[in-house]
Amino acid sequence: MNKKFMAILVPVVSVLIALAISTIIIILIGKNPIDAYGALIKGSFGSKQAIADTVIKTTPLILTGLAVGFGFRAGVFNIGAEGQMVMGALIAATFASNFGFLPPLIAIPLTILIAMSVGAGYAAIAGFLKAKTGAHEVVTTIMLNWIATYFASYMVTGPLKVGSGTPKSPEIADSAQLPILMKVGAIEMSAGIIIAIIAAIFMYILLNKTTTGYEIKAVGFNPYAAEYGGISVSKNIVLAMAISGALAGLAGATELMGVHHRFLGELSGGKGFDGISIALIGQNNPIGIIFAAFLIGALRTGSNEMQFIGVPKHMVMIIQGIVIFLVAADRIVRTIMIRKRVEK
Amino acid sequence: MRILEAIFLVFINPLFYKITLTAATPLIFASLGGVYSEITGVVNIALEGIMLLGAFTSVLFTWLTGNVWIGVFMAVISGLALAWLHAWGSIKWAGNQVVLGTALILIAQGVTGFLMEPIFGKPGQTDFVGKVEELRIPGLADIPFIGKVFGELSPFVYMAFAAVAFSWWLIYKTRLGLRMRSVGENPEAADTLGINVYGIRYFGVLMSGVWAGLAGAYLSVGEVGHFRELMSGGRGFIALAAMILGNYNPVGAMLASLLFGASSAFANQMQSSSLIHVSATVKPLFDMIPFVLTIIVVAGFVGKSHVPKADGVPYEKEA
Amino acid sequence: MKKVFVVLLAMLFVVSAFSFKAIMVTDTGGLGDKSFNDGTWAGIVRAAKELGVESKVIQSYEQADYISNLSKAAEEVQKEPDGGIVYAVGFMMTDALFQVAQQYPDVYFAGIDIAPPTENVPPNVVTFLFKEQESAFLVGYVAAATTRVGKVGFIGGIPIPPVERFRYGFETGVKVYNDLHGTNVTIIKGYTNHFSDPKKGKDLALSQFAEGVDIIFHASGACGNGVIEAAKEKMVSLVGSEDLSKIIEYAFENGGIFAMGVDVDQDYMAPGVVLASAMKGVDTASYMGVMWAYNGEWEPGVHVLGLAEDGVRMSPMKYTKGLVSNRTLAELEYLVTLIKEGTLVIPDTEESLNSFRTPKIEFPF
Amino acid sequence: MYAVEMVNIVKKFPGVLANDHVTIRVKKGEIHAIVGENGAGKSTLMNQLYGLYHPDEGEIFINGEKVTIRGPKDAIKNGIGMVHQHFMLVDTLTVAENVVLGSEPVKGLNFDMKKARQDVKDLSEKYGLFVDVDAKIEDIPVGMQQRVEIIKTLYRGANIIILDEPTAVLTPQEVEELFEIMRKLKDSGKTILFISHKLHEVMEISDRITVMRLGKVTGELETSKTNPKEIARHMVGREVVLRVTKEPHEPKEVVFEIKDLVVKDNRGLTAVNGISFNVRKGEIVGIAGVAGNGQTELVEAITGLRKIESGNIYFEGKDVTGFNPKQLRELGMAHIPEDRLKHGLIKEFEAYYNVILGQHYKYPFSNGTFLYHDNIFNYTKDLMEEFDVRPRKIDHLGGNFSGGNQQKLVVGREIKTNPKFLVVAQPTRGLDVGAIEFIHKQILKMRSLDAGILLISMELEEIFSLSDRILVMYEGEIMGEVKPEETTIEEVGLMMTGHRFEEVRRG
Repeated sequence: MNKKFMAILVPVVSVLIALAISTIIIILIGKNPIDAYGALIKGSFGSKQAIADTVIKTTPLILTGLAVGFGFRAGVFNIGAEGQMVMGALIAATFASNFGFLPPLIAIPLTILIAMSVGAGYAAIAGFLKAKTGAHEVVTTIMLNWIATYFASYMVTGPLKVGSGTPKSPEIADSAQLPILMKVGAIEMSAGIIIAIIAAIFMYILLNKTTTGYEIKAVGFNPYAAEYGGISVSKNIVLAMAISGALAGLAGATELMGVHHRFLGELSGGKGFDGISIALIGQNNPIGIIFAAFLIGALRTGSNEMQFIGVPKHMVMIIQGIVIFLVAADRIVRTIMIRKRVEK
Repeated sequence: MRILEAIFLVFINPLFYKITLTAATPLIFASLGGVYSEITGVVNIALEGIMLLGAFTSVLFTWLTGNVWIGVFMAVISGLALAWLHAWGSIKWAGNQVVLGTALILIAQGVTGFLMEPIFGKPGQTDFVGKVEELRIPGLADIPFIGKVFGELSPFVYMAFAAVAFSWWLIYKTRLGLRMRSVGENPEAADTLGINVYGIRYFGVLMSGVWAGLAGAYLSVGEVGHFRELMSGGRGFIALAAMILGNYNPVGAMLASLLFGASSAFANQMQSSSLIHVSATVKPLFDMIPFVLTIIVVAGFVGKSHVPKADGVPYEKEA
Repeated sequence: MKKVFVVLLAMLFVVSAFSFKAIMVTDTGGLGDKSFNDGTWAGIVRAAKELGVESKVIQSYEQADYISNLSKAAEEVQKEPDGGIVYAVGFMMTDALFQVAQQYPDVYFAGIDIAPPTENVPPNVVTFLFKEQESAFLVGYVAAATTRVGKVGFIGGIPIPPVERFRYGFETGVKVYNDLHGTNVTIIKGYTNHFSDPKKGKDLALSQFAEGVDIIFHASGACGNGVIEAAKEKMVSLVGSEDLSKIIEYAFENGGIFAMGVDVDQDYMAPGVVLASAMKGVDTASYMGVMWAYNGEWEPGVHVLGLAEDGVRMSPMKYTKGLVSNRTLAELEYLVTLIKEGTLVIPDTEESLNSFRTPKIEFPF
Repeated sequence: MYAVEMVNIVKKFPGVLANDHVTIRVKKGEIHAIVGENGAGKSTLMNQLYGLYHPDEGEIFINGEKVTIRGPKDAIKNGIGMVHQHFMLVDTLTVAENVVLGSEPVKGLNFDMKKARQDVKDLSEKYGLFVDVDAKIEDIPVGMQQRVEIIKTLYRGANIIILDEPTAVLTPQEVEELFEIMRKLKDSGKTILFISHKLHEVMEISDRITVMRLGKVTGELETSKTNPKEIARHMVGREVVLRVTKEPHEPKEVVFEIKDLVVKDNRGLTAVNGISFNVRKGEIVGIAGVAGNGQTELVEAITGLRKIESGNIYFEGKDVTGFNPKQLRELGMAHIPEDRLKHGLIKEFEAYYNVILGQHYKYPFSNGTFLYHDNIFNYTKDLMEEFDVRPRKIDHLGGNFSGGNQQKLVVGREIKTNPKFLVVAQPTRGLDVGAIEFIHKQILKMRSLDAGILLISMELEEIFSLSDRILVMYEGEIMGEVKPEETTIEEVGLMMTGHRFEEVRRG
């Protein structure tokens, strides 16, 4: 069967299998699966509001997916997108609350730039340690995640805290907020999605059309051959981590500038980890990542509607887990499909 | 100077050592699980999920039967079940092991959260269901200092150290251990000698389920006697780090876990010190100590560890 | 089978007969926190049952869900001919609540633990805040009166406002006791940085016990279960038995190791070991909100519930009352009156805590 | 009575018919050679005998009895042992552990290390196979690793021993030792299957020969009744020139020089110990030596891949010590690496990305930021044409080419940069005769274009037929310099085992 066709088919069939399994679970808890999936679809695409919501959820997932996927292409496993996202958004929020004097044309790019640089720098720590001392990036990025979480928690309950309510940073200046594309009720869909798509295109061009991408891929595939070819392995590991971190930082920026407009205690909500599965469902391909993020985003959005008919929020985690499992062990799906074909 | 005094007081306090032990125990179990899986060549980042499921099942069965040890046993069984899924996906179907691991974490989080309401009738957390009694060793408790540390400890702590000793023996002194190590380094070579590569890898992964399941049981019925959603709190990932830091060796993993336990006990103790006066909002920063310390150790003192050569690479026969 | 069907049909009919809905949106902590989410839900369910209306809950997965879930709930309520009420639970939802409420002026909104960010609250919104400091003041006073070592501990989750208000109250309670009785009870404070890791709470509690405290008050969600467990472990080890009467007997003679609970009456979690709990009547508030909305007795604005409003209180100390002297109990009762009267104001910010001076209090006995 | 009979074996791989009704009969107690070019299907056949692959058709008889070999376990049970071309050893385990792995002695629950060591010692003494039982595999030389492999088969009681290209990594003296061992094994009644493509070795050691070509048996010969020419004809299907002819060519000025070079290996031990030599334009300097005597480290140091401890490197008189690979390439150095899959090629890259490695940042392949894909594609097409790379698909992945074509890609890439100085390491390892011929011609062409060439090879024949001067390396030092026409294989062989030129000449 056609390779590209399979690459698309496997995730689709995986989703179908996952839905089949969750159907059984839904029946077991005494709910009607048709109602449940009806709610799921209604909740994710059923109205303008639902669509806006899905897009809002998809945006940061595309970016963390790109971040992790980019790392994979370069042979580094960036589990730290979570921390990079938090740090990027946190520092950007600190600056952007004072950007009132700047016009949007400057304030927006500047805020994005800060978040991306901070994300890049934070990731580069792990890249640098890997390149210089061989410290495993999985270990260092996990540690950096915790450090970021605690640091952020400290910042919003301490130095940055405003008001007596939620631990939160001051609101960023209006001029640093992303323009709103669509407003349905209280739901504001910002231009973040455009940024995310631009980032995907950027990643595609970087990886496929530039010498930097060439070098990063070479290092990822075969560091020995890369070094032999005059490509600095340590420089490219740091660079790859930094770019990956910049994308994660950008995810923080879109959340900050397009959704919350300030830094809140638990801003990332595990999106950095979601990035891992999204990158892999999307086969580390920028286009694939957009679709994978959209899939997860829609599932998440729809799951809230599912709660109305009594299916708990955990259902969507189970569905997501099964989908990822099947995409990872894609041969299960392939084998099932080949058997089906043979039977026919 | 006050800080130095406070640090000094921490180190001469026997309870600091006791807390170190109890904080390290789940990490020892879980990192041991990592060792078993990874020396046979299967990356297992699902430890976090296995722990969580183990914590859940042990509480569930303790609640159902009233016997904590049945709970602990069932935690092991549930650990085996989840680990089997990992083995099945990564060994039989040659799936991407890291992704399978993240999938299983999600599934474990989803399933435990999902089942709370139908089983216990309320979401989020259970009531106290019972706990493994602490072990009192007569006489030991009377010895100064030592008695304060070891006089009264959860049997899990001793089990953890026994597990390390057992694992060291198994991995370095038995035929099975030799085969495990060979399969993780060069599965093809092992295969040509008639060793069942898949079988050994299944064993390694399943054992990681046993240990991580115990780690989970310790967290719930071993320590606090109830289950709370997401109560594993990222310890599976820390255990992963401890395993790498400990160079994929049971003893090394134990030492790394102890280092981690000590630094978090230290962080707690410093937070609680009456000698240090800081405002309440600064206190969260103390919790960064273990993580910063780990990075320094990983980068500065350990550097490259010997990763089993075939770790993470599915083994596939060519024909 | 047929019968069941008929009953089901009847239920369906009954449900649809009342076209009023109460929908609650949780924060990411979700149900099962034994705190504001659970409390709110309990109150809503109670009210819904009494009124025979439908109640629903949406649990939020992440922060970005707040606005959309509240909107969803509002849309759902809007469909009902008789309307309904949407609950936003937890201070994290502050911004989301006010954004959404503006969009749906014909839907009632209620916020729990939410302080309005601006002065003017829209007419369709009520929010409930609690004077956590008042109940914490009482447990602090009890702690200071009960400690035998002159050292007590406080363990918070993440230093968010409700947690901090508990701490202010606790510290004030100890301070007032010291000033009135010339004692010098000190407080060790720590945070778990978490609300859902009981083991972490236990470790931190053990650290505080290692520093020599004998009573710890926690305001740390599920981490607190670990705090209580740590105290229980220590106490049982001292007493040599889990038996309540033995614990009380021992404690009466020698003192012991105690924990103090939060939000709900946690005394039952380790009878004899949990000295008292600083309770917060979230359920009362949510019950009230539904009733107002249903009966059209809506009172928009902020409602701060303290001792006087029965919004907070100290647990009745079902198991441990015998450990506190009658005099102390009498003092507490008197202090409660002073607080209710407004004569004694418990600080609710760091600044007011620092500038707090114990007023002259003459016990009438 | 045949020890092994494989009758009408058919083995298909996706797109390849690896064994096409192959029949082979091996007598008990003989040394039976299986010869053929790379890709002829020799290893595939033997892997089926050892149970690593399963035949699609055909039958196997051991000592006259029909057997089904489902896996190595069955093979071992049937008394078959195999020494693979790529050693199947676990680097981190000791020699003794490697030998007993899979059939370990136990004492109670414990693995009986003591008995394992003793057993291995006994076997090693019995057959004259010297090994250090307690050394880790990663610390011992290749020759010893091979002996470990042979002991492994003996430990399992093998009567039929398959040796897959065993001499590829050995010195002439070691080859002699191996042959000695093989004769000893034969004398003790073992049957040996010996895979090789080196005809003089086959002539020397075997009793009978089966020749294979393109998956089929093309000849069954008695060694005593045949000659290398006949075997070669069966192998290649045409007459072959066994040696390339080298035109005389006058070398010019020195292009490359090293002085007192000291380099350490990965474990921090000195691998290159104070070597000095130079290479002139239009000259091929060959470095002979047994694998693991510092050649790898020397090449890596010269090409900028490894840190230099002390000493200097000069390129056209300029001190280039400590330059990185990129800087050296800029000066006009090219490098055909010894391990094409590790250094030379990126398996996951398409052919067109592989052929620009090292120049990817330069015009015409890019402007430093963006790649010019049209230029890259055209260049690749030309290169594939010029160097006869098959299949001629520029978007074929590097890993999907056959070994010979991979090497052609690498050689083509390096030669097309028009280097002034070319480092060539093991250029023909694992290639078939046709490819070897082609690559040798290319190297000689570079020489005629006045490039200086440093050739490192373990194949003495290659060194002799290509080099203008030969340096012999042993334990990180140069044992001596000779001219190919003024020396013999034996002389060089002696130097390869640690005898200095002066000693050798003194006799």
